[in-house]
Amino acid sequence: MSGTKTQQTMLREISPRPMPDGNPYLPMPATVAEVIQETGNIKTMRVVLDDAEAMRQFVYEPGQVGQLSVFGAGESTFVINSPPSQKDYLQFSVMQAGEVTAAIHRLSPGDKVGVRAPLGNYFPYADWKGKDVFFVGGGIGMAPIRTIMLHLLEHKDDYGKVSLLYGARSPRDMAYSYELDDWLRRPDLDCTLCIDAPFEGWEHKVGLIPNVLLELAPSPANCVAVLCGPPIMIKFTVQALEKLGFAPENIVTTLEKRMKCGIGICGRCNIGGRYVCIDGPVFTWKELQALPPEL
Amino acid sequence: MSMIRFVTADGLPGFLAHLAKDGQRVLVPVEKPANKPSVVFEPWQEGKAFTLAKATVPPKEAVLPQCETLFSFKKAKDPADPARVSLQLEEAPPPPPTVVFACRPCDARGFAVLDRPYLHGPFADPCYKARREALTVITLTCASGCNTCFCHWVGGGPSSPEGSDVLMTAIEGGYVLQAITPRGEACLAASALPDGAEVFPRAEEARKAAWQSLEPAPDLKDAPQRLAALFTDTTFWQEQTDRCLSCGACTYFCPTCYCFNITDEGEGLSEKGGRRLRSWDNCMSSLFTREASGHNPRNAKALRMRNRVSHKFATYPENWGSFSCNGCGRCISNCPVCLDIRAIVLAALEKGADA
Amino acid sequence: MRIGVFICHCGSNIGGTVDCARVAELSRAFPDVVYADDPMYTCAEPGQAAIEAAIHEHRLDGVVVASCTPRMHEPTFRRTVERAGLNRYMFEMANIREHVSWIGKDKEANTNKAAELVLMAVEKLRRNTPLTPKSFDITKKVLIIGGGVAGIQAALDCADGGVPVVLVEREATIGGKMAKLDKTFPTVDCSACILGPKMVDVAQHPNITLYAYAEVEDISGYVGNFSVKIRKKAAYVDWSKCTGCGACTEKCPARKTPDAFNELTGPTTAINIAFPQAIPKKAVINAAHCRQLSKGKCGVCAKVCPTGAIRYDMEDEIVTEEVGSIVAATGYDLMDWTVYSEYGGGKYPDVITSLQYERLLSASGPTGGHILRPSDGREPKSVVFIQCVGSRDKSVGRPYCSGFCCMYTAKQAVLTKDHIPDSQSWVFYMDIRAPGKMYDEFTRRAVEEYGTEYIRGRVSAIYPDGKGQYVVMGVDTLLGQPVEIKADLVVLAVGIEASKGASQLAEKLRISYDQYGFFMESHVKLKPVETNTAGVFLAGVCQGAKDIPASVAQGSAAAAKVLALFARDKLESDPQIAQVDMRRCVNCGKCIRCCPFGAIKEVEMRGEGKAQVIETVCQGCGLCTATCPQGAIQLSHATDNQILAEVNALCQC
Amino acid sequence: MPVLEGKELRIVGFLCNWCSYGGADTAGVARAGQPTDLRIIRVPCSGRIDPLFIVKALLGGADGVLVSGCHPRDCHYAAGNFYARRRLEVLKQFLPVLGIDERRFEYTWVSASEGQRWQQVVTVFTERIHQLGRAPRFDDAEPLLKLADMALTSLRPLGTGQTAALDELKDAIRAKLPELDCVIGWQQGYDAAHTVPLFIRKPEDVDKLVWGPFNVNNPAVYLPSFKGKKVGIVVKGCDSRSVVELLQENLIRREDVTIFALPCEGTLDMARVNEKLGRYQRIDSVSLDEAGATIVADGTEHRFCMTEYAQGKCYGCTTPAAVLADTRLGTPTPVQPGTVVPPELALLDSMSLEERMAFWRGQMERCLRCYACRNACPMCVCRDFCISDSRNPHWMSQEDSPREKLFFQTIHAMHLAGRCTGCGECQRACPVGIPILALRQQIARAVAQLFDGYRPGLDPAAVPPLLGYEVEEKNIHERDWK
Repeated sequence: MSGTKTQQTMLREISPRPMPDGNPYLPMPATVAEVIQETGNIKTMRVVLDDAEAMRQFVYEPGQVGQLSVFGAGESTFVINSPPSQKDYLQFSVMQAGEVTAAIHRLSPGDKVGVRAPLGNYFPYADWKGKDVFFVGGGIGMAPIRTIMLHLLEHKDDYGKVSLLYGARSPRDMAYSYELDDWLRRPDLDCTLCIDAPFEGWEHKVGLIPNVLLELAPSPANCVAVLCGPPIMIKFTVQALEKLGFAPENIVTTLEKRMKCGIGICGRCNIGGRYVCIDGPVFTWKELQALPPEL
Repeated sequence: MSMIRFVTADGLPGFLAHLAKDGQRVLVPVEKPANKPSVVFEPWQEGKAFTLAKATVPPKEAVLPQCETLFSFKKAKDPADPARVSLQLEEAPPPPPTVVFACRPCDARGFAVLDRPYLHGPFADPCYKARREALTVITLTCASGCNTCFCHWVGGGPSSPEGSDVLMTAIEGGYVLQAITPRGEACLAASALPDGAEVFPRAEEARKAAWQSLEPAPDLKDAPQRLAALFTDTTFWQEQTDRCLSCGACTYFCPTCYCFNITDEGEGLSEKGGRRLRSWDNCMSSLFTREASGHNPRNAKALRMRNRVSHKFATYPENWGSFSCNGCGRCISNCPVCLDIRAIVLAALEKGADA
Repeated sequence: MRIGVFICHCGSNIGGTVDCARVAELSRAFPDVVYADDPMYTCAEPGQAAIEAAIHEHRLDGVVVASCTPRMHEPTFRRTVERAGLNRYMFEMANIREHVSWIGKDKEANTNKAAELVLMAVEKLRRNTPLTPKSFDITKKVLIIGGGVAGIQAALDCADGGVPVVLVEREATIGGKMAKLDKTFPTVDCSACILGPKMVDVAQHPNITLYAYAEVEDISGYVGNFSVKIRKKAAYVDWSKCTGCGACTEKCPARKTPDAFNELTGPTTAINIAFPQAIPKKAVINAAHCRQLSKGKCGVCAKVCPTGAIRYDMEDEIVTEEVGSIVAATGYDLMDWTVYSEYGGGKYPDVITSLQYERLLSASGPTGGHILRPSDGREPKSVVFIQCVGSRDKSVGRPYCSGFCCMYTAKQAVLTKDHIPDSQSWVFYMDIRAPGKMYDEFTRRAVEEYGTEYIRGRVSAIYPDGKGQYVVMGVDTLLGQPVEIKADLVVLAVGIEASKGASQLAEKLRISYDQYGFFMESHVKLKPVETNTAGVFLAGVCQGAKDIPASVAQGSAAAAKVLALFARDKLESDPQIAQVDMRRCVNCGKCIRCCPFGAIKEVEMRGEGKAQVIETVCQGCGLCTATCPQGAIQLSHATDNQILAEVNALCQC
Repeated sequence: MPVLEGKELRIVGFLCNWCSYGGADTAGVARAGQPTDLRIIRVPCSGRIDPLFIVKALLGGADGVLVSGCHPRDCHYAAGNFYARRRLEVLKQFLPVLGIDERRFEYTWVSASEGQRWQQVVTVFTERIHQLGRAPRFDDAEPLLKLADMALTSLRPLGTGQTAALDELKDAIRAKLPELDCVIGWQQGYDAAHTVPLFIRKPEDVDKLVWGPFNVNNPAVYLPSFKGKKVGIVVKGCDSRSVVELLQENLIRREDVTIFALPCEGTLDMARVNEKLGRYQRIDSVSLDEAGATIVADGTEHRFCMTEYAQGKCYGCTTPAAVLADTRLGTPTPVQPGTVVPPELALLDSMSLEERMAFWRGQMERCLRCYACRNACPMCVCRDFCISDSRNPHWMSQEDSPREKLFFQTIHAMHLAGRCTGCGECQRACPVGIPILALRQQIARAVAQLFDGYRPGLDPAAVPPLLGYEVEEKNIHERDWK
């Protein structure tokens, strides 16, 4: 087994991958343009790259992530949840959990940040052409769904029926609340909202996402289910989808792991031999079934 | 035949002085006096005592320092409008050309293990690359094995050339230096050392003797599959890690462990600026994978050991076609509880054979 | 963050020795500072308005004011930033007046120092988080510990204010020291006549629950919600049946029982009612001297009691009361004067304390109000009063003045002359302290109208002359001459000390006490009634020497504090308290062990023990934060990271 | 910000809000002139001051640190300053072992009314710091490496435990095993000259149990991880002190732990044993006699006399028998009265302050921050939540500077104050042989001196000195500010 020759790597090739100056650790300086308080502990940051040219040239695919730096506090990984057609800014929705996210929450418009993006793979939407797509977003998991959903709706002609089931603990925990009316009204989207427990004035569904999903009972025929949310929601929603007859290869989800380098080296986001930062974050349920059970 | 040179034992300081000229950093093994003496690589200077003993700490730091600045950041405020802050990022200066002198074949193979993810993955690591490209490795072949090392189990050996630019073998009266790579040739060519082709057979004899002194090695080719099969056997991993203390001795003394952490220090407003640091990290620590939410996919030491052993003997080979353990044995000899990775791999093989 | 910095000139107070404009200029370079100015008077209305305007204009989310001490204006500026919509805890101060401009003359050094203090404040503020006080219900009931005149006054005022009162008195009757006094200065009116009605009011007030012959066993909880365990000591008499008729005391054969109420000036019976006006007027058996209880044979009282109230098998009983506030009014005791061997060390029967003398003067005392020498029952013709016995005397560890002895000594001299017109009194004094209303006039009367001889000097020795009199030797320091007086009776104005058990009670109350056991007020001048434990107030001598009017005044003051506290339906807790990061806590219990307030408890969380701060009990001292090895418990607004940031602002070599 | 060159030195003050900060205010109101060097950090109570803030400042370039709180008994929080007094005094006695002049740190009590006293304190302290001059910087020290003298006389005869009742012990364990989840002991390691912890779960595991001078590991380190389970543990005397300490801190429950003890006759200093054995391929034989061990490796015989090769801690050991045990077999050898200054501590004692700083500068260079010291320590109970690698609180960076590494050792030592039983596992575990035990030993010595000879790990019911206080401290005295 010895020998200096590297064997053909099994790591998946990712494109596009523009990196400033070739140093993947060096963030692009950027400025916070807008801060939106989504919920009690979620803020959305709209960030503009300082280099106007870089901003114009910046391309990414829905589902790809970025490392957002607060210099002095560190960086953390978030999905770019604006659709790729949005050229004015990059949008990240950040739930406060640790030190870096706390620092991000302290940012105001005008503050300097850094962005390393795009990183990771993306939703294989090319494979979905001509199919129905059923999105399921739970809590902050709505962020990646938002980008791919908006992207698909921009190219609606290529796809069949597009549906969204968006659930949160309560109406107060629902991010993008200002967009929901639009989503509910859109003729090209079948949008269902749900919350875990009854809430005064709530006119939509009440119940846990997997249960509401079973109630909606989307047909698995020629349909791809895309779900993002906390691990426990993923677990039960996948069970529900399987019950509805969705095949593992037609269930697509995103994984979150603690990440540092974002480029497949630092060694903490692996599941077996796969690295979520470069092989993910998007996986089909079939791919995940082939990996060691270490979520 | 490759370039061969000979140096007498007395001639080594002169050779080091030659290497160190033009500001090249020459890392040599130096013994640190203590009740438990240790050998670490330090820059050589004229007159500095060095040893040819196997180092306690591998020379990994030559390419992957314990802590390095990935880049520094400076913020400047506009005196007219203090709300306006400009940001400047500065990459680390290029590393000095470096020679690692008298590391062992296992150490040198460590560089080869690091090269794969750092240079040949989807992203090349620029900091590593710069250091690696400026590195010359002069390796002292081993005359024998030791109680904790097992290089020949994992594809190496006492005179394995992998990762080395020059192989150096002790013979009576001095050392035979054999260039392995063009960089090694250039290094030897530039030296004033006499040709050693004549004594090279004696070096070959010594190497052969060293090989012959080793105990027979078990066959580890089934290790990747066996370990993968044991992934869900938590009892197995618990039993193997009962005595583990979850410290980082095994990983920090390993020439092939390469995980790291990235943290920021400083605000960037002072003269010193702020720095984004890359520092060694330890997969045996619970913190390594603990998420901000508190969720931790490897919240038990058994799971962390499973990841470490699997990485070395299953998943790294799956990605790169070679074990990432070089059998240097430092994880065993430096472990406060002598946890023995050999025993874990053998137990996995045995358990798999039973099944 | 967007921080605004205001460097106050304070007229020339700061501006005179600090270049404020320069400090503002330097501040603009500090992290997150987006605005800096140097107003002339920041605390004045225009100054505050400027802060509010800047918050709006520059979208500030934190403010640093560098001016005087935060102990002065921190609350002011917190209100200012709150008016502008910020959380009041997003504010820090740098003290550049008391700590800089007023103590240093070097303008360059001062300016540099001021800038560094601002930097430290900025670094701390950057790590502040908005805090919101929590509100909680209160139990509108007050515990008053001690039934002396201060406690009585506090109890009556609270009760009249509509607050239920629990009054706990250690002795069998309320009244305290004042009940033992014959007359009071400077009016020489009868003590019992003015106190008695108040005591009756206590007994009859529907809002007052009196626990006499009881002690506070344990206190837990916090302001608004204290839980108090009270030990009702066994009286061996069922008070619900006892009518106070006194039949038992008449028949009790144990007639040599020491009489504590009479300061041991005469004997009493083992079953006893302290004095005729006692409240409650109930009998108590002194177990040590009761023949039935100590020897098992007698039982006379049980036989004679018309209501069958005697209960030899009675045991102490613990009752629990829930209260929202506590007033400590535990008074004082006399120090042990027998350490003065020059005064006989207690060997001479006719060398007595002033309180004993009060009992001799009192009509309800053992002599029926006639002054008779304890040794032979003779009327004394020459009486020597010695002041400052155990006051202002470092040699016995009593450096403080007991406050009221000068006055009662004058009163006793006056009364002596009233009782025995042909008597002569002498008073040895150090200084006459008579600062109260009509006080100095009163002492003058003692001298001028009653012929009391005042001798400035200390007594060096007292010894019996063998002929029934005592030789009192001293020095008149004004004349510089030795003095020798033959006295029939010597009365010592013995200094006071905190009442027995005061320090133990302080620990139960979690309040501070000084080295003499007197309870510490929150501020010597401005918070003389409050303690550092919220909801606990002080009244009377337990806080320090004071006379009856002052004790009554403080009793009323404490009541006012209680009523003010209870005027609200809910209390807000200070949010600057410790918080546990449950993820980091390993339940080692070190914080629980050292918390001075018992504010941390162990709770179970997902099967693991964890520490939890009781928000309303935590006082925010931060001892737990300094104790927790893993930094799991952090004091809001003085977190490790905040203090480290301040240290790092200074020490980054 | 940098200090005013030539004018000022860097002096940091920590003042409690209620008394001393007010005292400083009072001084200001009275226009009581003071030197300008001091920068005051306001804290609620002197009890809030973690001594590590002071070390952080001193290692970070402070030339002096002054702490002031309410006078004893006057604490706004009733007792905060009583705790502070003990902790700060321990720190004061600890600083010199790092090479820091203890005069650079002072603590005192000033009330809100004592403006004059405050002026006096600041003036005197600032003068003192100016006399001492700029503090030597740790980073500037020239590394110095020195060896401790290991020629020591033991307080008791050292041996190899040849007569120990191992078989009876095994019987006892077998008998008790059905009630226990596991019993922790020792077994042979990768060769006969090394033992490792053994976890007995099945009766056949009992046969693996060994006893003798190779049993260096302290098995108590594993006990907290078994919390809630019934577990047995075989202990040496020193190990039992760790068990007692864990009991005292409520980290294990007495009813959950079954302690098996044999009298210990000493253990080998494996660092020196391995050093003498050198590089070898195989152990041919290990034979033990009463006086020591004979090891034949690759055909070469090596002799290790216990009197010469015991662990440093064994020479001064006074607890060869377990302090607490459920099953106790055999009689320990009697211990002579006396004390042995541990070798590394003795070495530091013999050095000047400058040399000590240089010594640590030299030693810490090779630290890799593997934290074997911490994880091998049975009293390091924070486990996965050590402040050395947290950002909140952010005590340490990930930098690999010797200063940062020494600061970690200071954290460890301070956190062990009044808790360290001196088992020496920290130093034994260190792969690069840094003599870090000396720091813990200095703390232990200070604690013993200050608190009536208190030694941790002897009494499960004792109140650890730093979690208690006396209103009048017998051995801590207020300093004079004249």
